[in-house]
Amino acid sequence: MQETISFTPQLTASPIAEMLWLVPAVPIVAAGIAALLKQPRRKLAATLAIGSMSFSLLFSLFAFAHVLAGWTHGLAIRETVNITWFQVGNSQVELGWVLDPLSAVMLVMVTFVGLLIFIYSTRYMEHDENYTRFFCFLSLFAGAMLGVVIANSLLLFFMCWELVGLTSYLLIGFWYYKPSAASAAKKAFLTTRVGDVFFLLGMVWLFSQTGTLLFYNNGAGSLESNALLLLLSQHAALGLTAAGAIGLLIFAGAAGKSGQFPLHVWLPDAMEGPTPVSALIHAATMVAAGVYLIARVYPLMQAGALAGGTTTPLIVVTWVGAFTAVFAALIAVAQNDIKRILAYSTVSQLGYMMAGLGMGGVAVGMFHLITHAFFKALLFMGAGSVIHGCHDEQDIRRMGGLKSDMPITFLTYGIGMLALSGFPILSGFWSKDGILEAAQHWSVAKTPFYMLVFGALLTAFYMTRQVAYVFLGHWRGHGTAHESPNVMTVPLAILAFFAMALGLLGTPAWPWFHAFLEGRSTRFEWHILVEPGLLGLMLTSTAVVLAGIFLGLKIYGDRSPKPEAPDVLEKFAPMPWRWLRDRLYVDEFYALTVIAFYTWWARVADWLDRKVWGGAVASVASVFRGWAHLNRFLDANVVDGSFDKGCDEISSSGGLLALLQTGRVQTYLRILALAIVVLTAILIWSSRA
Amino acid sequence: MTPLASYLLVAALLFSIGLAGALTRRNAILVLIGIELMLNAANLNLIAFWRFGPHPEALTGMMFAIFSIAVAAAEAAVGLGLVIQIHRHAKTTDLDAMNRMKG
Amino acid sequence: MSGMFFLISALAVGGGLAAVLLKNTVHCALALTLAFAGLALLFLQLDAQYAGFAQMLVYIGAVAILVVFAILLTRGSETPKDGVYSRNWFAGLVIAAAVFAMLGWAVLQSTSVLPHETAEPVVTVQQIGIALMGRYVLPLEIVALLLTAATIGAVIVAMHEKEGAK
Amino acid sequence: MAETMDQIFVLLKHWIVGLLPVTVQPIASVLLSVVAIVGFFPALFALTVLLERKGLGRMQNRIGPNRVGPFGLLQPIADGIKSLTKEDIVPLSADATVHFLAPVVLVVAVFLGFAVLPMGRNMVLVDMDASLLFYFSIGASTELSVFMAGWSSRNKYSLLGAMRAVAQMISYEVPLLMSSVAVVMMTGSLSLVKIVEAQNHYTWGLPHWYIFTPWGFAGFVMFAVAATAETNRSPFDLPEGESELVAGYFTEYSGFKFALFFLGEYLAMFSISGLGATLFLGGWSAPFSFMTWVPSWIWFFSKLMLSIIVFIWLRGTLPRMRQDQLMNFAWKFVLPLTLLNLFVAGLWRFLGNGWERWVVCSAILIVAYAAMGKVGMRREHFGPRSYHYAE
Repeated sequence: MQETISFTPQLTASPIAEMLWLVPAVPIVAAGIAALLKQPRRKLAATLAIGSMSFSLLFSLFAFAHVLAGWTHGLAIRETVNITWFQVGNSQVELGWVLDPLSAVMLVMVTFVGLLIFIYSTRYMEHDENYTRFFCFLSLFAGAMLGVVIANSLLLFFMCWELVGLTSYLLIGFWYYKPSAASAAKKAFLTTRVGDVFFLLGMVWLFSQTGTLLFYNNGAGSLESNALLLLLSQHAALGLTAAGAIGLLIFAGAAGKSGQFPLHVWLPDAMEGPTPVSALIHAATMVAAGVYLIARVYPLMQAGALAGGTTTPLIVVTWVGAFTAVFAALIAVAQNDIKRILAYSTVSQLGYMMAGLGMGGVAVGMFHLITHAFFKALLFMGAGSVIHGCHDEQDIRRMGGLKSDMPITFLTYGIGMLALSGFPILSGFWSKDGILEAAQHWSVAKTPFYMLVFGALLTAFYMTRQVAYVFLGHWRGHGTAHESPNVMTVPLAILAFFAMALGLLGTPAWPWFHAFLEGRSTRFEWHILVEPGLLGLMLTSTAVVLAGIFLGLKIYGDRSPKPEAPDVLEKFAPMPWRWLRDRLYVDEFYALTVIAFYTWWARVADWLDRKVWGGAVASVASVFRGWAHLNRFLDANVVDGSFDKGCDEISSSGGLLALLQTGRVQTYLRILALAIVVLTAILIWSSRA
Repeated sequence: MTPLASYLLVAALLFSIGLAGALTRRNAILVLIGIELMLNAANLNLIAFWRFGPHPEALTGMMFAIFSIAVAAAEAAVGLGLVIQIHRHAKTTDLDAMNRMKG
Repeated sequence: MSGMFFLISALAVGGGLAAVLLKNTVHCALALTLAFAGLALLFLQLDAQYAGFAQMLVYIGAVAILVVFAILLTRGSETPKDGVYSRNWFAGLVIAAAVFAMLGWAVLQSTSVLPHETAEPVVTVQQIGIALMGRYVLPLEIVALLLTAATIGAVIVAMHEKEGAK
Repeated sequence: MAETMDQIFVLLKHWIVGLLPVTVQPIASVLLSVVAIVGFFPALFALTVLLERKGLGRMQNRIGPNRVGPFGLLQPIADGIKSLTKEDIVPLSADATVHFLAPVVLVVAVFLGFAVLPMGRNMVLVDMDASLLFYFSIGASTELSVFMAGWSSRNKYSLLGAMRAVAQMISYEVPLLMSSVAVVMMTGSLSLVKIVEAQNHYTWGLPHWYIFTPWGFAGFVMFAVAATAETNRSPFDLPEGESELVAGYFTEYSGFKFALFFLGEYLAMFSISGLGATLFLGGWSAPFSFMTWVPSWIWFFSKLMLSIIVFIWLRGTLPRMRQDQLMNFAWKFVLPLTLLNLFVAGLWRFLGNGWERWVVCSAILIVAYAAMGKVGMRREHFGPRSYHYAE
């Protein structure tokens, strides 16, 4: 294929890289200001958020242009700015940010999609009285995400990562008065935490091994050859190298954030948040963060791989990704909530990205991430517009026939759906093809390839089903649907355009994107398209997609006007349908195992606290009480007044032993004075001796 | 001229008198008075040691005394303010009656 | 000269005793001022003019007045029915006596090693001022801060819950 | 000749002391001065009372006392005899000891104040290093006597009067101190003698009195205000505002004790005027260099009497303030200005000897005065006010 002369690396930081910190800083500052605003200052809050975001977008574009210029001049730009945060003993903790093709691309994507979503939400949220709070959270979230993107130190990465987690919690639970939303927020927070614990472990391990958390630091970074060699020399359990183990731990964190199989449960529930939030979190940013993390630490993941070979972490990544892709796609088939379907499709697409990373390398996964970001944002916002138009109806069985009512939404949504299901020459097609191709050539096993193909079929199917439910057939809801205002449709249109066009950056014929990320030069080579292998693959995937769409239309094309009518497949195969509808009982499984364990453990702890410790304390107290009683008895029997007083003192001092907290100032004073006496005595004696 | 010991004895006496007052009186204000007396006794000690010390020109003891006077003023202000507030709250300044956090 | 000392210390101690023993709270406060005055005189005896006057200014001028005000504001002047001494006055007395014994013993123990009379130090107010502005400027600042804080705190603590009643 | 006239009292004292055996001489000289003070100021007091009564009478279109002796000159003596021979009533419920001690403490304290005032060249009883501090620490104890008087006589008017008086004295003691601290800053000494000497120079025949500097003038004005309040003189005479509480804290006093209080008040007035003269008006130094031949004590006492006359004049002219107005005035106007004045004094010290410091300092003070007048003295502080009764 292309000749692979690697570019000369370029290390010194240019002014634009020096100022890169502004990109996350500005939204965060905007959030800080917005946090101080009073509720009625809606306009100002929105202006702040959008203004800051557009600034970031502008700046990111500059940075991107800078990197691009470098690339055209044959330079692999990787400019890092590192600062020592603090010193621990003789090892110092450093923070820093990096500007390289990866971060540049990601920056542009996040800021662009984010900006569109901001604009969109100005209208979508207009009736919410917590408008200002919403925008405060939004820009804080965006800032944190941008921080994740530019981070050049695993520590900074982790901080921003956690900040993202927090803000996602705040945003998902934005309508905290809805118990479902509140619990969903909690669920998201805790589930991601599970991953983060492993991530933290990996980070600490990495630090203990290499003594630095910087990714790139002119050869001293933890992702650069010396550190990697060091890590490879260390051996952990199970025949893993330290590098492998750390890679796995970090992947656990990534899995938590981007909802890979065991930890995916939070993502569908997160749909309780406002739709723009879903778009932002589940399309562009948060879930992408996990994938981005893997892409960022790819050298670590890949460490020790022979040429063309692969490593344990990558294999794990691949399998988990592939499994998630199919698994989530299956569930998505049987969902009825428009946003839930999208959520599960997101999960499965994330699976695709992971698999792509595992098998094809950074570029493949990242490319799918970017394209997916666009069309998934488009889909979510389209769904939002549908919900908006149907008076906050989310059940697709109560929609239908919106084709005529909201044409723009239908058009854009259709494009998004086609892109997602990988219809030829739309962006999704190319990115997914990249992954499939990589899977085809994967040396370890062929199974992932078939799984992914099956996933593609399912994707096409359930998306068609959804579209058929929502836009085709006749109106089954109440009231009448109406098209959304321009503020919401224009972003849709823009995204739709990118959903179509973006793929052209990464066609096998002209893999500009891959070249850009990996620092190679590239040029048009039409003949690649007609190479038998690739052509065959493309044809198969096209056939699969068409089959999926055809099936969908065949089954759901003419939906009966009754919303309550059972689903066609349900009639066909009730039992598995119910399984799928109940999301394969993962939640229930957790409820039975993990949560049950915790409740049990809590009960045990409570019991310990009550019986054992409480008993001990009670017994001690009773002993003292007995002592006090004894004193009282003595007291009663001694008649002499002054001696009586003395006994009174003894008993009260006995009581003082029992409960030192009399609350009487003078008691304390007395103890103090006694202490003085004793101390002075000791002092004098010691001085005499 | 009087020896240092006598000053120290007077200071000790005043200190214990103040302590006795703080320990035996019911009225919170009188407890405060006792504490003031104790502080003053301490000041007397400081001054005496400054006067009889090897380097009076260094002024250390005197400074200490002056600062402690200033601090004592602050302490008195806050203490009495508290007492007044307590009296407003609990309608008493009797320390024996004041042994609960809630009024 | 020594006679003078005994006179003054008698004044101070007597004042202190009265302040602790008297029944009427206001009398106690007045006796307290007496003790303060005695102490100030003792300071003067020790050639600590500045400290003595400061003592007078702060204690007699400010603290005593404060105490008196507090007494009047808390109606402390009328003696409670169940005696002016707290329940455990006996223990208090014993402990105080113990403290005195201990301190006195300590002093008498160490009479031999105590420094003897030195030449009367000539300390002008100017020197004190210079020291305050020089070596002791940080403590001075801190004390200033403390006083401010204490003033504000006292005002807030003693302020009426509801505004208005000036 | 001028020299002897100037030092006449000193010489007199030395001459008398010289007649005595050497052993008692130190005691004797002290005693002499004390006697002089204790003898002279009550006499002055008598004169002043007469002066006040006459002056007030004139201001109110009356003649004033004119029966006893020529022009009523013997009136004070008559008053004295009357108050001495009057029955001394002590209320039954009163706290006899304290009731008796109060006037004594007051008079003693006030007399002590004179000990440090330099009433002429070499005419100071004790020239100690911290005399100003001494003066104020003594002045502090007068408040206590006032309280004693008010509390001991078991009378709500007395108690209220005492409370008012003490509160007022404490609030105005702060500006009093602050405004004199400026002087101390400039002189670099707490000793009144040094302060006078520092002012006892002349350029172009004019003296270096502190009142002739911006900060000095402002300081003097505020000192005067504070002093008026400190001595409970009109317009700050609420504590004995007869229209509200019969005679304030000495309602229950009669006969000689009352006379003592009366005396104490006037003595306080004298001493504080003397202090003001010493701090700002150059003490015993002559107003013009060519008049230095006039004995220094004459200057001192003339300044003192001048300020007494001003006091009387104020009393005859101004209406009485209201308690809250009084307090607001103290804390929201006078105190901030005095603090600013300290700052200005520092500025003055460091701006060199050019004309700029005049401009700058006066500008700051005038602007501050105007601003404070606008802001601090707004109507809600001084206008009619709704009364909240004790709950």
